[in-house]
Amino acid sequence: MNTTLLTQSVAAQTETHQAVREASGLFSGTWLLIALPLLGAALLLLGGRRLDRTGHLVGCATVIASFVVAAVLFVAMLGEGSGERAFLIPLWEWFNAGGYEVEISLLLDQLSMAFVLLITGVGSLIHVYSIGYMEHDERRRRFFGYLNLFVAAMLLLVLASDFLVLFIGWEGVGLASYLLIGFWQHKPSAAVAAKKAFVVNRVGDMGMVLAVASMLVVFGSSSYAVVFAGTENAPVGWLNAIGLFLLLAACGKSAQFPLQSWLLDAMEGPTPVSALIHAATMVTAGVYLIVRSAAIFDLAPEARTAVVVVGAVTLLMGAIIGCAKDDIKKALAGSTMSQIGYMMLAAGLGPAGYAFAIFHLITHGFFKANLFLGAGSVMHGMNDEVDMRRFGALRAAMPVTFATFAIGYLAIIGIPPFAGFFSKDQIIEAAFAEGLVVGLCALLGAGITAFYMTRVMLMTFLGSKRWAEEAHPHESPRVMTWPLIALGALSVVGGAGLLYLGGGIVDWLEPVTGEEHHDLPVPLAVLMTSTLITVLAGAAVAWLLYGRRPVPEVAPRGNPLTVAARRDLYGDAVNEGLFMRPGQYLTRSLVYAESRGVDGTIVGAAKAVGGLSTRWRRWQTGFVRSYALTMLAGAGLVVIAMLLVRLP
Amino acid sequence: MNPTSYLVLATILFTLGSGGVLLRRNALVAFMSVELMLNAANLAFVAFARMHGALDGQIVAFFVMIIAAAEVVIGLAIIVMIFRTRRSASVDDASLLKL
Amino acid sequence: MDLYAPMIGLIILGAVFAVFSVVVSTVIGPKRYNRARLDSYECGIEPTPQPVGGGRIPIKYYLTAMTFIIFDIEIIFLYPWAVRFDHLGVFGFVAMVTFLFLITVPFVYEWRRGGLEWD
Amino acid sequence: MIAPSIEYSALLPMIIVFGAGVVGVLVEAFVPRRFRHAVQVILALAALAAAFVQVVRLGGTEIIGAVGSVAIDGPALFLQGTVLVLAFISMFFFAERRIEAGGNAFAPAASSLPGSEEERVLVQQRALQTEIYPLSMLAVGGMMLFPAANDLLAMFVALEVLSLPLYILCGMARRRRLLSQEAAMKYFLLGAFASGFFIFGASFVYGFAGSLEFAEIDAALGARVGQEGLLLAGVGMMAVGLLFKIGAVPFHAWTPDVYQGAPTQVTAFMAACTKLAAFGAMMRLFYVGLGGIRTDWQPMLWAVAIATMVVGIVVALSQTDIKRMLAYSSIAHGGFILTAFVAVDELAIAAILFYLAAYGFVTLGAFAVVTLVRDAGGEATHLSKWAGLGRRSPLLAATFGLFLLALAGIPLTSGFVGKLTVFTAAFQGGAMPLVIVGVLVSAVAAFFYVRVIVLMFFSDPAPEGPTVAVPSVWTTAGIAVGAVATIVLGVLPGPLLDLAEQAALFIR
Repeated sequence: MNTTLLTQSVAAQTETHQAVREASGLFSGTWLLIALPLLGAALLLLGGRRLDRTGHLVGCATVIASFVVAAVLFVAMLGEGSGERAFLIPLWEWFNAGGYEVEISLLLDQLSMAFVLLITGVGSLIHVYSIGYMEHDERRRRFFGYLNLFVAAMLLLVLASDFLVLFIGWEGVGLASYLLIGFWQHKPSAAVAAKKAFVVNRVGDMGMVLAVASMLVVFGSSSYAVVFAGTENAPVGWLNAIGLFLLLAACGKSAQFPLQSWLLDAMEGPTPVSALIHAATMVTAGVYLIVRSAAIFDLAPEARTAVVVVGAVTLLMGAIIGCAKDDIKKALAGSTMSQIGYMMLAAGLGPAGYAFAIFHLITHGFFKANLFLGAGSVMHGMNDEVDMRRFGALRAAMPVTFATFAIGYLAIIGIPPFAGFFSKDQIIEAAFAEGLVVGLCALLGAGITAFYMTRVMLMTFLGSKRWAEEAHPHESPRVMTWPLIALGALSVVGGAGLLYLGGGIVDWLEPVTGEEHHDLPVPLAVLMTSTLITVLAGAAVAWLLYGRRPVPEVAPRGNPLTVAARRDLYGDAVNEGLFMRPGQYLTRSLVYAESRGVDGTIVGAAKAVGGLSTRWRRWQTGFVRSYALTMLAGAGLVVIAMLLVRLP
Repeated sequence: MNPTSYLVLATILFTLGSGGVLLRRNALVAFMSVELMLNAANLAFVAFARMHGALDGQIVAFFVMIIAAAEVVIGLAIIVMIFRTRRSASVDDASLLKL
Repeated sequence: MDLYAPMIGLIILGAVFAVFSVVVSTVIGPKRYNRARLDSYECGIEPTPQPVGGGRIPIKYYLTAMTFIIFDIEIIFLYPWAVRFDHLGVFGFVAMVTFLFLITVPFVYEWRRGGLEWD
Repeated sequence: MIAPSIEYSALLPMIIVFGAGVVGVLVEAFVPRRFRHAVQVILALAALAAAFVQVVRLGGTEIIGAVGSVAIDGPALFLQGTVLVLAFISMFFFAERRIEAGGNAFAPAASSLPGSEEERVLVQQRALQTEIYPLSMLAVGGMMLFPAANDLLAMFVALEVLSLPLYILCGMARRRRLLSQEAAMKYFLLGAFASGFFIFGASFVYGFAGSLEFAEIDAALGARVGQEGLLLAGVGMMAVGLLFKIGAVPFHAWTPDVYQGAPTQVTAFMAACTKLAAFGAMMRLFYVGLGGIRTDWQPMLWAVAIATMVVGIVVALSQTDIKRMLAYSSIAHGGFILTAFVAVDELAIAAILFYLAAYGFVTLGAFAVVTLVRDAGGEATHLSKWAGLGRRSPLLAATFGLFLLALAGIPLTSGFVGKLTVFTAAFQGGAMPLVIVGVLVSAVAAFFYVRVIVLMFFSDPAPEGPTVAVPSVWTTAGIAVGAVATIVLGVLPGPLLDLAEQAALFIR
């Protein structure tokens, strides 16, 4: 470990935050967190068929072991003073080229600790659940291998101490997510969804690359220590640019407007994947990125405003989409977008909101994983049916699933004392402190959330039964219900516990994120009451529409808004209109690609490039003489270019 | 010595050569045109060597001739091989590789 | 610069001409070329049929040409060396012997492979 | 007149390799057919290994030898060593005999007519093509001389010495001989055309400077006023010859056709090593000889770099043949390297050296995998045939996936570190627009690399799909070395980067 990095980091942290110490003792074992699941992935993916029968146990064991390590580290961290909880664990120098040095080292502080616990904790539960869910899948070993790979990459993402190392994790989770969305490869829709997720994420990754490149220009390094220390003296224009690049990256990974379209399709993956990756952890990486980069956003007001706008737009958009979906997983996916919108909104509020963003992120991890696993349990009992119009009255058939789902439901719409109430309420308060419009957006979002979640609840578990006799709904095995119960319990106590226990999460994160108290324009009690009234109103409307009347088994045509929402508010159409030139050019290239029998589905921007590609390709005529002609013309151009430079 | 006229001649030869590569369909003739380009370079080298009063340009001319000879051997081998296979020495007939 | 302006102009002119003629010939020219156009012209009568594997000129002709090139290369370097033999001394002698050896290697190869058998 | 002297010690690596080529020709002449293959393989591998040992021994040497025409310095030795290692692995692929039952991947006699009685007899006799080894030795020698050439003449000679054997090697495929011969002819005609430009341009530069040596050309740059037109036109035409070898747009047209038509083993060798040698030569010419007029050639190379990256990637998108796709990808990678090339500083040299080495291993491995996926007609290179390969042969598909990820520049592969260093160098050299284009293009590129991965893992296998040949230890070892190098250079690139940085100084 070189000392310059340490001194720089010390200089960085003393102004606002805490000093980073080089880890010793227990903390130097932090690398185990990543190594364990990585080992599991290696064993499972390279081990071959020998592990087919025991593979799932290996997968679970490594993640649970990682959770145990995390818990030990957490306790050890509690033993340290409040301002001395950040540790740097150097591993090895990755490379050092031309004065640009990247070291693979881990940063364990309060923020990453919170994430590590969430990832390994919820991850363990979902691994256990998957044992039951994937029992009859012949490729179960590979599934657990991918899941372990994901956990390792996600841990690297949150433990990195350098944006470039974070980028490795960032790409790693993208890869794992891509493999898992397309896991059921026999479904063409799954392959298409996987590819779409990948392409949209590439757009986000480009933001990440540009952000890192800009950091290299401005700070000469991409390590947290140097970058955050240098923000004070950096030009605001650059900081805003970096902030916007980071926001682009976050939008891609966290499915925020305008890169939201992939998340709904991603539901093609197995349900535990939706729960772990597309609800609890990976999609929240964008929020992590923004909170982690607090030092940049604090000094980049325009970028922060953009974060708020993106968050507010997405939270409404996701909620509206959630209202119109009949597919239970897609309804929940819309809800995930919307809830992450809340987190982004909070993160965009600066020091006043960072802690609440993380708070909501964690509680959301609990209850959304709970809801998704519940949905998976329903599907498991209903022969993989996902259309809520074919559900109804499942309460009696699946009591445990119903009970836990109901807890998740109460948590997400924010009924006290469930977890969501505390975290969401904090964000709405902070939003009102920021401005009336933002606050109203957040409040409205809460109402719509109550509406669509009540709708899901009523259509699935209550009302009249709409499934065919041969469906035989049944409760899932214990290996699936126990994780549900655990997550349900966390959804009940998680909110209050995190907020009040031992100073709460706000104090815990304060050394990393800073703190800022806001003054509310209206008394707190008024705000809380109006939030609750909005939520109840939303739920009541849903009950009027879906609880009192029987639900038709075929979706009615609906009004224009419903139609639009069913089509994801035309997210794909907008993307296509923006990115590709409509008209014959496109059609021709598509028809051509299809007729060639090669997987011709090209998404978004690639379509325009594809058209260009087929046209340019025709230059390759196969005739030597025309090649010679291009060469001669090229030679002429080169010579002319050389001569022209001297002319002026 | 003023090399201008030699240079003009060399350039004419070079242009003829490169034009020949483009215009002639017969691989042998196209190949002869390439040799013409090399000879144009030789002429320029010798002319410049005279201008500078040095010998190294003339040595280059020797080497270029040798290399041209080696190129001829390789080129003839390839072209003869193709001719025997296809019964045609047209460069345009050899256009299976494309797109 | 002035000195070379005509030359560069000529290069450009040549390039333009080449491009022009290729483009124009593909645009307006008939596309009916066939093997007859590449065949030798024998006063309007059918060209004498060639044996399969042969050509207008027998392959042997090319082989002889290729063999000749070995000696061609040899003489090009022998001549200046002979002129300056006394000045180059032992170094030049060793170098030339090495060179001659290397030139002989392909010749030996051709001989062993039957390239010199005139059937 | 004093007799010239030759620094035999410093030139020993090249002498060994050229010597092996000459001995190889004699082996062809005198050793009975039965033993030829074994003798040639051993000779080639031994010569490459011995030459590599000599290169290592020479580490740190800085000599301008052979009367000023050859420079042995850091970049030259680095590139010579890399060429030797890559050629060593290529020989593994050349020596593979299990894939084609009873033969290697080359026509038993290149001169025999395809489909003729003669060919049939030779195949029945299980005659082995062994001329490839002396030919490739001569090509390797040329590739070693190319980046070390320190005057215009040596550079031209090296260019031809490396090209001529390659022209022949391209035409020697065992299967699809028409395509192979066509590739040879195209490569030959266009290559000769390009070298015509090179030597004509060299004559102009010589006319301007009055000397062939780079150092004296450099000295003449500022001294002679009023004749820059001659110089610049000459430099432009020399650039054509070099850019042709690199496969830069608009001199790239040969690349896909030749890469597709040539025997895949030769394609691997050529793609990895030629690019390396050509970039080495280009660096020496432009940095040592023409560094003084960099403002004149930089804008031209900017345009070429952008065109190369964009055209390479965009056209690669619609390719349906795996070899052509890799060919276009190699064009685009040439463009990525050019972005650092225009930066002209030590950092850029180190970045280019590293990138070339990293890219060489990936390319070798990727093409070697292509040789294993076969159907009745030989290699099954059409992309649709690769559908579902991941289910039939997971290990092979995963290895190919690794190479594709490296080409796409995904972190923890050598491709990522290479791209990062190259772009960083370009950035610091002030070529920000180039870097932005590069990053955008890389994003698009990832798409088509991943498209192949999707095809392999997420599509249903075609009913009459190809079989995966079980290779002998030769090919297996070669692919394994490629894969290991790809990962090691991605995770622990430090040592090689350090080496490249130490080597990044041209002697003048």
